Amino acid sequence: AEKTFALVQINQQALFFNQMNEGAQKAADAAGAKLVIFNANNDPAAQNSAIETYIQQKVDGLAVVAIDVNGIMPAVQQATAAGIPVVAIDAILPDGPQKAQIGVDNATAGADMGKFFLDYVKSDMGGKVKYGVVGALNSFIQNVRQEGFEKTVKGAGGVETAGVVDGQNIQDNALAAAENLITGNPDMTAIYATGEPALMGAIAAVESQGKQSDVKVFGWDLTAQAIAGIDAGYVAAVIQQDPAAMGAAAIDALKTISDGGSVEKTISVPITIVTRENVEPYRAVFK
Amino acid sequence: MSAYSERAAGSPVADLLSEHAQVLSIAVFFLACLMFFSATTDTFLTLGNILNVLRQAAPILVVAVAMTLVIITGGIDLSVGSQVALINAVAAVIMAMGYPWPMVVIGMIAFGALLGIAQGWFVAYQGIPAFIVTLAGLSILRGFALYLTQGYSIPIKDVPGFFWLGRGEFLGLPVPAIIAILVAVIGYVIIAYTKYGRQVVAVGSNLEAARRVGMPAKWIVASVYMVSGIACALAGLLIAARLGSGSSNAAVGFELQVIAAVVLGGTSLMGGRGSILGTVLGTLTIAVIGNGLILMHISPFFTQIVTGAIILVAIWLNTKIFTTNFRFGGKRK
Amino acid sequence: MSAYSERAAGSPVADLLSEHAQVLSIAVFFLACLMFFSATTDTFLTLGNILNVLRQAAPILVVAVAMTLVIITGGIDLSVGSQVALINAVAAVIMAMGYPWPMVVIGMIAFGALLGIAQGWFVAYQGIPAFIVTLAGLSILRGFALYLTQGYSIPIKDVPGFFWLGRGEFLGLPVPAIIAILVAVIGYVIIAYTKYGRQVVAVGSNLEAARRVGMPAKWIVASVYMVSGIACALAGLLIAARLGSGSSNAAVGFELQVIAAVVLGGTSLMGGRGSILGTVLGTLTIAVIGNGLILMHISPFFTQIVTGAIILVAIWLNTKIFTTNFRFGGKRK
Amino acid sequence: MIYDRQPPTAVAGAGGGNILPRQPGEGGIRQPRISLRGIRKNFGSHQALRGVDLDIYPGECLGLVGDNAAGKSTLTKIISGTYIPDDGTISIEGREVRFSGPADARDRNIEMVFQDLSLCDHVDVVGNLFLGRELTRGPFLDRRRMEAEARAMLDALEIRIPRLGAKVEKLSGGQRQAIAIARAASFNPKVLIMDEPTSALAVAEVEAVLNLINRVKAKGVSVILITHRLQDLFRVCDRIAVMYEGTKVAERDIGKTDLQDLVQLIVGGKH
Amino acid sequence: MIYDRQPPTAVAGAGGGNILPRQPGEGGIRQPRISLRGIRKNFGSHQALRGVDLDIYPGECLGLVGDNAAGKSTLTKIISGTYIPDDGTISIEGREVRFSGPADARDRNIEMVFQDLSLCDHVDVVGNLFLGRELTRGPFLDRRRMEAEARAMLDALEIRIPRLGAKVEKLSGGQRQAIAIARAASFNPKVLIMDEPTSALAVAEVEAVLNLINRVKAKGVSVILITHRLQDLFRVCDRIAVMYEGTKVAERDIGKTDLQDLVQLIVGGKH
Ligand SMILES: Nc1ncnc2c1ncn2[C@@H]1O[C@H](COP(=O)(O)OP(=O)(O)OP(=O)(O)O)[C@@H](O)[C@H]1O
Ligand SMILES: Nc1ncnc2c1ncn2[C@@H]1O[C@H](COP(=O)(O)OP(=O)(O)OP(=O)(O)O)[C@@H](O)[C@H]1O
Ligand SMILES: [Mg+2]
Ligand SMILES: [Mg+2]
Repeated sequence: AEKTFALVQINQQALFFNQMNEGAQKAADAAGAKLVIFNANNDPAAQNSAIETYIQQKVDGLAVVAIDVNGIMPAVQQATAAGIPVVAIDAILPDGPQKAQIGVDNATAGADMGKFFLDYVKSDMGGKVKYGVVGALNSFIQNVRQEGFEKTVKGAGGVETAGVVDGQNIQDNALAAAENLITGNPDMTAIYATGEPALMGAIAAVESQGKQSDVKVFGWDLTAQAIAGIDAGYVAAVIQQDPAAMGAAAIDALKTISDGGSVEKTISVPITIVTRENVEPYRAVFK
Repeated sequence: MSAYSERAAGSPVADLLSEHAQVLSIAVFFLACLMFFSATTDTFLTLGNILNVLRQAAPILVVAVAMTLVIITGGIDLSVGSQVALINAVAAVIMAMGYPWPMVVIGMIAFGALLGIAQGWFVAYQGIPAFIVTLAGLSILRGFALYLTQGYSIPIKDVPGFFWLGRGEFLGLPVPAIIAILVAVIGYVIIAYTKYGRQVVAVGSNLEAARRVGMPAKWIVASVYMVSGIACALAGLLIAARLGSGSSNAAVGFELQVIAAVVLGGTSLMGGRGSILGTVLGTLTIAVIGNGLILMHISPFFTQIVTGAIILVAIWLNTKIFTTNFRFGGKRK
Repeated sequence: MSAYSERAAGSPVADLLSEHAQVLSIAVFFLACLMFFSATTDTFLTLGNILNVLRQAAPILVVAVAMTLVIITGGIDLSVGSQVALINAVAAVIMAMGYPWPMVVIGMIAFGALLGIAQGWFVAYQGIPAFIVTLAGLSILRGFALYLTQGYSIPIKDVPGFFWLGRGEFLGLPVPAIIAILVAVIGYVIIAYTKYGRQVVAVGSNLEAARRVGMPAKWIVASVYMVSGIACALAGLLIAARLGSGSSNAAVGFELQVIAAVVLGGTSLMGGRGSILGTVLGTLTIAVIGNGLILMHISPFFTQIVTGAIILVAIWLNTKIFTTNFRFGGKRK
Repeated sequence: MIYDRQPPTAVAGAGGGNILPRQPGEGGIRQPRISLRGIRKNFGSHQALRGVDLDIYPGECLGLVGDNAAGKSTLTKIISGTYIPDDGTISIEGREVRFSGPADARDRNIEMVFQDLSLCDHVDVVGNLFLGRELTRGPFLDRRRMEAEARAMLDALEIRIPRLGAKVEKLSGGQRQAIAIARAASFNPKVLIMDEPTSALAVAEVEAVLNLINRVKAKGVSVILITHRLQDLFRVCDRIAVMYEGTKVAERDIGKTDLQDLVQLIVGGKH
Repeated sequence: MIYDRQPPTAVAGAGGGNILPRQPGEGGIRQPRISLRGIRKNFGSHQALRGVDLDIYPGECLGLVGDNAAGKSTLTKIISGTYIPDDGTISIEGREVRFSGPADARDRNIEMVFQDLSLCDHVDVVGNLFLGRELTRGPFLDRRRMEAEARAMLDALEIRIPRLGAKVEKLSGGQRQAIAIARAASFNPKVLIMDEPTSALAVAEVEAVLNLINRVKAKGVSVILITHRLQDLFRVCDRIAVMYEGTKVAERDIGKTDLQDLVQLIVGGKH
């Protein structure tokens, strides 16, 4: 019979998640399975409720993008106990019965961006930089990205920090926060934005403050604005994940498991640091 | 024509109907939802699913019962989500330190009462609008939770007794559901049968009149926020026990869900009028819609649209049906 | 002792003070904030920063002015954030299709009016509590925005005229700020000097009395939601022009910010009493605090705590100072 | 006077006492300004009105008396369009009308002083006096003119209100009532309904209201006065209707009744 | 009677008319139950009370009259603890007291019928009658007992209220007023203040209230009656105090005044 897989999503306000959904949908279509998606709107308890509901409905496999990585575990255990395989995407779950962990290691990717940043500072900014962070403190994943980055750059020669502001993962809030960060630190020369709304806010803030020539932006998740910023030169680098591939990998893994096969415990989907050099292929995606 | 005749005594049923129109209306709507989802999905009417819905609705129900009291006094508590998150986080932190869970439970309930009474003090004794006090509370308490956890989630490990609170069963019913039902029954009894309940209604109906007849009006107003704090503590513990972790992200948007459940149940935001039964039905309705839409595999892009539309149209139809009916009934007599 | 003497005429200043105590109180607090941040940071009092704050506060201010009308009628509009997001997204989609921006602006304002009047119809003509109608609206409209954009943020390209709305300057002032100030002035004039404003206050003060004197009470109630819709359209356009994109993620949590600004300005959620001047001061106060805390390099973990605490303590002190003062003044006379 | 439009019931229908209406200064039969037939109103299961007929003629004052909860307020609220009757008809000058709300009644110059006053507490004295009738210049309120006229309106009732800019919630019970009376009486009503208008007024103010009633009557206004101060009725009324438990039980010409008689009619001692 | 606690002002202080208080059945000088001295109260810039002295004795009924906005309600609200005076002293049975709120006054058996009634619209009739005095069994309301007693309380006022379970918002003006009166009179007050208690009542009900006043007086209760129906004063009062613009301008023994005299005192025609 046709298999049903469920994808328990965090929210749909960010492109990232929607591309993941699309990738998963495509993979499900290819595998001849049905995919149902639940949007938790950032509420961790709602994710558990949804999983419990899907267990009642006896779906054939669950993919979860956890909001609260510890809090999701009881539901994951329950599903496993009910014989439903679970794979985790993006947010890394603690040890447990989940069959696979798919996605980007955000801490490592943050650190990679940190290294790129240090190189860039040395080569393009004369070795001296003062940077600020536009974060989203209510997002676990983005906190990891921030930490990975900051651990790498902290203490490096010539690097000074202007502090962190909280954009709350909402782009207009991020814009206001980034603007205030810029006015509050006239000598700041770089911004690191930990997610799509934060990056959008940071870019708009640089434009509205007319700081295109003084501030370089580094961040996560491409958008059309980010590509325009790369073209204009003030966006130095953006980490682009491949959410569609993550979604697809998750469904493929579930399909394999439910057919009786087994999969790697960790399935990693590589990231790309997009700069002026390698932006070309992405133009088609973000128009 | 001019005979001195007395009016006929009215039918008590008609009076009962017209006095409880709003509760009836949500009850009818709730039943309609049940029937609809039973018909359209296979899983909805299974025992497992129904227990699930009850377990999921429990924290909202606990807080909604307390919120009913708050709203009856003419107040509002926007900080419930943040209180739940803070309690949830603090409980996890303390349990991670190794304190025994029954102590933590008692401590958290006391902590919730403290949070509530602090806000109640500003509202009742300092005369600051409840909306402002609890909005500030929303911001401050969520901030503390965030600071405490630094944005991470804190696992709770190896306390089966505690987990039982969130996941266990008793007489075949999920423990959180039993707790919630208990809370609802207590709430109902308080409002309908106790002196305290009468005072709460009086304060909400006419604060000055309550004061003039010598009621401790300020204390009563303050106390409902304490009740709300205690309920939040309970809900926070239930969520922590269910998820096995404490996180500052817990219960985001909880306040609107809770208030929606209460208002849907016919409690007036202007104070003085409210019904626990209505609140229970309102809560269950929202929970059932959420559950049913998942079971029906509605595209997540549509869930929000459909949920909102269902609630609006339902209330609208009910208003229509019930008002017309009464006018009709009136006319025929 | 028993001479028939008339009472002395009261001092008009004292009456004025006591009638506007709440606006005065927020004004004092606003000034205190200004002074504090000027003293503690170098950047706060720079022209660039002040223009910044004004530009950031503009969308909130526009909607807060309309929300003041809504709240004066005793209603509430929880859907403003979702309306802003939907307008924002639709505007971007339509502009991406190549329609000229002035047409889009006019079209969006009409669209906003439509969204508002639809909700107003349910509230006024169908008698459904505003809280429920607009909560459903919050969910439905955000859902549509999400569906429309599929989560993408839709870029707006090469319409400098439109961008000018969000980023431009005119006579040295940011255009959004000018628009917001204009809206506030219009709002002030409407409330204080026009027949419509009087009707809005009357409806909020005593709906039944307004109806009895023959006012089109239902239409007035419905109309304020239309005003709110128009304001949301303006705000949505301003945000789109500033960000250069349309996204369903815009203005999340906007409703609470707006309502907080209005209530902080002394408008009563019970209806009948409100002040646009208060709303302006409330909005600016919140914006200034947000700006000032970042300038002071407060850890972002503390921002929420500090913001909430400042607002609460400030309102509290003001209540204390002003009430005592008046009682004092009274006693000495 | 348009005789041909007069419904056949208009003469025969007058209540219990079966007194012909007074016909001041005219030889013919006058047409009632307002004529109610078979008015019924239920609230839930409670029968507030159980079929009431009533005629009010131009230039007369009709006293409406009855025990508490007899249905006086409900009946007059129906005339003013505040309640819609469940059954029965309302005719104005011979034509049957259907009010969909108070605005309709006000358009036909029916004004009412409500027992609960219906003031907007958060609006000032002037604003309440002109509520629903604001004077404007363009879209703007003409405050100056309203204030000047307000002063004149209140002076006619001999009420002292020092600050016309004060919110009415701060006024004394009598001051509030005077405002409600002034509002209803000032805009050239054809029918003026007063539901216990003098209950909170002091002696001089009561006099002023009674004088006012006599003045407007002389101008041809129909007045309905509900009051429990029976002596006042004899100062201004031409006819008195008595209600009991939702019905009209009697009607008396003022010359043919006295206090004793009225009291007995009200409490139901004289069947 | 505790003579030694009596303050020196208690005798000499009585107002304008300088009449000694009546001393029913006793030879000595009686101590006032409540005695006010120099009471002032401002609202913003408005001087509602400008220094009022007043004594109320046990078993007497004091009529308080005056023009609208004279300050009668404000003065009685001060006695019942609802307002705190800006200046002046209140003594109860010779001892100075300071009320911090209405609860203090109620604890001293001072009950008041407010002009605006102060009912809770969303509570039923029984609940309103027992508001703040709920009968309980343990923590629970004793509904049965309250209902039975409520019936008795209302019967004493001859008011017809068919359903005691109805919310009071649905009742007629007179029914509501009767509830407020019943509430204040039923719990053995020592001082009963009635602010225009009969304004909305029909004839029979007014009689019942006047009888009630005479009954409680006979039991030694001090009654303060504010009314604009001056005739009623002569049926129940022993003494009358007249207020004018926030001051007490006269006090009259009931035997030494008449309607004419009172009217002149009220409007200020007799300085
Ligand atoms: N809460 C208040 N705020 C401001 N002013 C008030 C307040 N209460 C009363 N006043 C003013 O005090 C004065 C006296 O009012 P009060 O109600 O005592 O009069 P009263 O003698 O009872 O009149 P009435 O016979 O009309 O009831 C009035 O001018 C009134 O406007
Ligand atoms: N809105 C309402 N809902 C339910 N019942 C009502 C409503 N209005 C009036 N009633 C009932 O209708 C009956 C008549 O009330 P109404 O107010 O007309 O009496 P009334 O003759 O004006 O009495 P009063 O002299 O006390 O003012 C009362 O029994 C009252 O309880
Ligand atoms: Mg009446
Ligand atoms: Mg008074």
